[in-house]
Amino acid sequence: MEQKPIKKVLIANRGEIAVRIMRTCREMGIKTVAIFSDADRLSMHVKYADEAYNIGAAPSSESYLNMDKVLATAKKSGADAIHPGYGFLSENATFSRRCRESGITFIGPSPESIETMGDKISARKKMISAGVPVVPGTTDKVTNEAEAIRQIKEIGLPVMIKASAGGGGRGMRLVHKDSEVTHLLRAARSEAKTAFGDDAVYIEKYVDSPHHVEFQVLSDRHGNTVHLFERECSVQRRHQKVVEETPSPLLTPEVRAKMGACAVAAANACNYEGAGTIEFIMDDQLNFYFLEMNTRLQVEHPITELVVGVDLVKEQIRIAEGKALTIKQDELTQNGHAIECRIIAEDTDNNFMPNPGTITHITEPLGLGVRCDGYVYEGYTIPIHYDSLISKLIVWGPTREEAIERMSRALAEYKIVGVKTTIRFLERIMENTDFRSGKYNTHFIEKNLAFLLADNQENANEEDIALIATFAEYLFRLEDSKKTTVASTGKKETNWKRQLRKFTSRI
Amino acid sequence: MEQKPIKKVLIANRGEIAVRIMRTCREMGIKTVAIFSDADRLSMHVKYADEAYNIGAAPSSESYLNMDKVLATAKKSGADAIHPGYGFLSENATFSRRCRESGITFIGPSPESIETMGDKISARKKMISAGVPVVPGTTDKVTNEAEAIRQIKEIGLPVMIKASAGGGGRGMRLVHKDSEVTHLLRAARSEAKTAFGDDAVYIEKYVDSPHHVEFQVLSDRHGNTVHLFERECSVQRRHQKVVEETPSPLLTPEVRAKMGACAVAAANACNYEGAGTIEFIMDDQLNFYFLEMNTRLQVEHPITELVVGVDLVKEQIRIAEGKALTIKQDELTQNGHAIECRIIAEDTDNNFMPNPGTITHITEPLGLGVRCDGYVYEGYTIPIHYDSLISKLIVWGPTREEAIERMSRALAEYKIVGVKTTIRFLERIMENTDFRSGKYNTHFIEKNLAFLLADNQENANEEDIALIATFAEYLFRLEDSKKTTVASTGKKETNWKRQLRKFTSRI
Amino acid sequence: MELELKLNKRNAIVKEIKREGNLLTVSVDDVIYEVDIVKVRNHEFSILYKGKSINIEVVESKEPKHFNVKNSHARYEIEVIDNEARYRQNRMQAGPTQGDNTIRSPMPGKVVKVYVKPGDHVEAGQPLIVLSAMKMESEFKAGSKGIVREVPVKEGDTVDNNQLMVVIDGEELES
Amino acid sequence: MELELKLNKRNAIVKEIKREGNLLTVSVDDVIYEVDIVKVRNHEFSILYKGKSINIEVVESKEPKHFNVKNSHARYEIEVIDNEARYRQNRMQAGPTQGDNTIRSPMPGKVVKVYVKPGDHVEAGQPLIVLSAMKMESEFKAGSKGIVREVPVKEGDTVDNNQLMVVIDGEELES
Repeated sequence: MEQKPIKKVLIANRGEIAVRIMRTCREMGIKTVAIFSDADRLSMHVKYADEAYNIGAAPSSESYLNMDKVLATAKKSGADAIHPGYGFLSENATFSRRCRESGITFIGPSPESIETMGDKISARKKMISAGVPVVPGTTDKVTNEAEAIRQIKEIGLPVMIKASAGGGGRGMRLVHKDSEVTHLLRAARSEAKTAFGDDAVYIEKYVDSPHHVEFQVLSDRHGNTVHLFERECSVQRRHQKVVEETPSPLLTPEVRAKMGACAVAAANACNYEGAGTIEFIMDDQLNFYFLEMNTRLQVEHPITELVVGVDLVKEQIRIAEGKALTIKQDELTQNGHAIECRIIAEDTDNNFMPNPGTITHITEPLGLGVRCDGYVYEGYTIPIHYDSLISKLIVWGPTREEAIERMSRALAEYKIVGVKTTIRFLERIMENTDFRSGKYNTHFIEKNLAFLLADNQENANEEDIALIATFAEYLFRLEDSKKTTVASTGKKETNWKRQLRKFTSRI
Repeated sequence: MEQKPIKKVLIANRGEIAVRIMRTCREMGIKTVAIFSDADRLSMHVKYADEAYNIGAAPSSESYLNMDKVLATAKKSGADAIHPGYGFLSENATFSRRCRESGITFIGPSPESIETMGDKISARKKMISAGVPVVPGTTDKVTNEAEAIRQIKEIGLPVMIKASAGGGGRGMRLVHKDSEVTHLLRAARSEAKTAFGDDAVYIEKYVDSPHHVEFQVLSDRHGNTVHLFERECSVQRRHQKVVEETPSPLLTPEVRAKMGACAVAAANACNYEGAGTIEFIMDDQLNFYFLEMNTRLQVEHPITELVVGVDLVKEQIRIAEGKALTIKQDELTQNGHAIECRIIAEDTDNNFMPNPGTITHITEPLGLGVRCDGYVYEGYTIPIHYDSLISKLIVWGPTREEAIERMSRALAEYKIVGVKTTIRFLERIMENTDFRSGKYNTHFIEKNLAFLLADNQENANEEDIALIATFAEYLFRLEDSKKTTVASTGKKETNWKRQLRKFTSRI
Repeated sequence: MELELKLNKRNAIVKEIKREGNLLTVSVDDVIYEVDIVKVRNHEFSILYKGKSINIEVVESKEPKHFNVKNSHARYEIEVIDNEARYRQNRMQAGPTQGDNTIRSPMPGKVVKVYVKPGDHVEAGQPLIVLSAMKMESEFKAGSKGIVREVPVKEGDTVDNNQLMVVIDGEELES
Repeated sequence: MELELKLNKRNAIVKEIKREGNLLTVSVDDVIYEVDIVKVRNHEFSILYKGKSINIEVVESKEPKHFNVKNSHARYEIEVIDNEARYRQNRMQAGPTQGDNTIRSPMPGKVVKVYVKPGDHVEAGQPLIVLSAMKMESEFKAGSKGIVREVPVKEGDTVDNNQLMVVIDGEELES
């Protein structure tokens, strides 16, 4: 089959993932092209790239999501490939197709694979025929009560009844007990009828205390697929992953092998090419069901890289060039343990409100076993338009316990001033007994919220020391203000000076 | 044998190694005590420690080398162990003995081991009896010509003749050819006689184009010793290591196994306990000879950690606690390739003059496979009193080639403003063909100096762009100065403002 | 110097006793502390107290003379109570504060929806405005019943941190 | 604005043609460039030129109006030639510079040895002073024959970067 070496890649993304992709390109001797919106002229990915082009206004729809502009920029710059990162156009079948039609290599799967796995119904049917377990439930909608009750019996309680036409929780009922079946089924159908004018329902097995476990796969166009083991992603808040780790503290070698085989089968079922992730939902008894496939690089891919020793972006590029995988399944092993914490600009004390703003100081953690994939720098203003992920802190350790200790150490070293972040919240997760014991599911944050939001107060002296520091701050500012008189002020005046002046003018 | 858990460690050191040791202590839940001189109140190790005590004036002799003060501080703080790092008191037998006498665990070898390996003659004799090859030569001094000629024949050319009482190069002759032997021997002896009043000489095999290859060992007090493979340290300038890598591009598996066995034998010969390094000199034919043993942690220990997957400081602490090694020789493997570059505050363009000063900006490289062990931060003033090592940049890659590409990428990301550093010089090493081919010895820097000091000029446009940036700098400053008039100045005025004022007052 | 500082419900008096280089002796209420204190950079203090090495971050918050103070495992909000603050406190105790009926942006963002205009009667809990930042939308509601006096922003506007978005007149007018 | 800049042996004229926000059009000698140029922070510029993303560090050196300029793979020393610099240049061409016989510290350090005192006659190459920094000693020698006029440092002193250590009178006195 044809091989087409990639010499210049346009990265159709921004933030940490754009920088992360460029790092690998630079190491491979591949030139990089950044695109940026009006809000991103000073973003790290613009400075990191070999070339950079403005492609429109701040809102994503006018820039990073604008296929015409992205493709035109690729042409203009002579890029022979586009890496979409995650988010934005990464799972857009049309974009993958348009790249192909323009003669530009899309570093990702074919439009057909994206379409198959992007539609939940078609993906579910594919998986069933490939022998991959899916959450037990009705394949088509159910329109009569007797049939519904029969299906519920077959699936087994607990089940979730969902309005076929539904959404937003209406027409949904969770059934735990036999005695509730008829009553709740009627309630659901009646609510569905009122809300959507249609009382057809779906019935699905309800997975109690669910775990989110996903498998990384790599497939080339020569028919080779390998899996690179699992990532445990059950630490979530509002369906957003917060902490990920590998290996999962839950899996046994037998279940791991079975899931890995399923992941490979899933990728093969849609003729997958590139790096992809099969997400599974798992109950406490380690029964697992296919949830969905992400046909792109994941945010949390670095933990796999550290434990398996493979640069996934490099593999993506090699696969897109048409090369065959050099990795063999039976040569892959999980070496040690890795954890990722997502550092997000949000105010955990104020309902996790996003907190964009200017970074006035940043100290990243360093040392043995610590990897930090970020993109903000001192003086950088995080725009309001995009994701609130500032960076990903990833650690490796020979054992899970050592990885947790290392993560605690690294989080303690991580200092960001200017915007509020999740750093302290993540420190509390590392201190939490449920997390440390490895016994947690997707309800973890909800269940432990009070603990996670609380401070770890040591003693009364500390309060006094905090008071003394504040006293000193006030004292030093006062002294400085007496020494300095600013006659007039210009644009160049530093923030510090301006604050000082505002401050002292109030004294 | 007795086990004594360590709960609080005094680190009798400063700079990057103090911080590196504290990181591991923190991960192990061990409290840390810093000591600092008057010049180091704001040094990173003081801020990083749980406790910190001033122990004297800036010169090392009055602080970091003052055993009385170090021991008194250990007592005062309740530390049960002292980690000496490298340099300072780390290879001081008296200090190891005084720790033992004070009931404080010295995290390092016994005074007896330090003494044995610290004296070159006794170390050489120990090695010979342990079957470890040493540089062939006379064991005792030679006082007559016939005997000298006999010895030279036995050792084989080339040899170095050295005045027994000598030093500073006087009474030294390098002999390459048979025809020179008598003539040069007489010259050396005559010069020795004149200079030192003694014409006795030593004769040693001269190792041409030597390589410096060292082996890491770990020994516990239960009689277990393992080696953790080699480090290639031939990139040196004036006997200072500049770049280290592992595995060595030179060794074959057979030679590696032989050297490893010798390293273990060397450690056992002196009843070693702790982490140590056996340094070998090696010629192009892979003949190797014991050079010396460093009875402490090495600066370049991180490359071993990345390739072998062991935290050497953690092992040191476990050994000092009296625990047995859990590492087995036959389970150890070299996984991938690691390189370390030493970032030093010196002016490579000006005869490598040291360059202390204030760090006005620092950006450390991040991402996959990059480790940075440093201690300076923005606003920190590097004191004039101590070592010029700012940080160590260590990368890991699956192959040597990938590690070199990653190092190039990481060095390009590394920005330090305020003091001159070796970063660009190191970038040039990574670009050098001798280095890239792995064919280099200790003459590497000397041989390639012109290349390493030169810039990599791309095209004429770039010169113009540099001119434009300077023009813009001038323009922006001029505009700012017109907007601002500083009536009086106080201490708090930033450097930037002060420079601006100085600058514009000259316009 | 002497300063009154408020930390949660505690009002503490911090008084300077002696100062020599980095060494500062102060009393906090009745307890005397001798600390070695250095300002490392704008926001960062290094303190040595009885040998312990403590790093403290002191950042002024949006509110004047309020400081967000952090050590390695705890956070404090500390307010400087000087004459101006006391005056403000007294005024606030005297009557309902005007601040209750002022909606300010808690973060930079974009105004995506404005539900009210000047002159509108609003009830407590009634949605007034929706702000979007970093792909998340937040709705702001009226704190109490009143009449909308001012809406100095419109849909599509970008607002800064702490920017005034809606003013509602309750019983008393702003002075 | 127009500026004369000296880069090695080249004296280039840089002239502003147009400026609109970040977009700056200049001529460098006869070549016209349109660049998108932003100052990221004190020392760092981000430039986009024909799509290429170029990061340039511009740091003023010890010498007034001399800049150390770096891109990702090359370094330049660039001097601004304005009237003052021209005047200085002319003076320097007129006679031997006083600077040749002045020893300044190239880095901060500690004076460990002073070999001369005011009034001493020295020969070219004669050691004058030894400075120690970071465990390395550097010896400074007389550039030419003369009489020591001033030694404003003594053994044990700590000196700053570029601090005057020895002044030697040659044929002419410092003006």
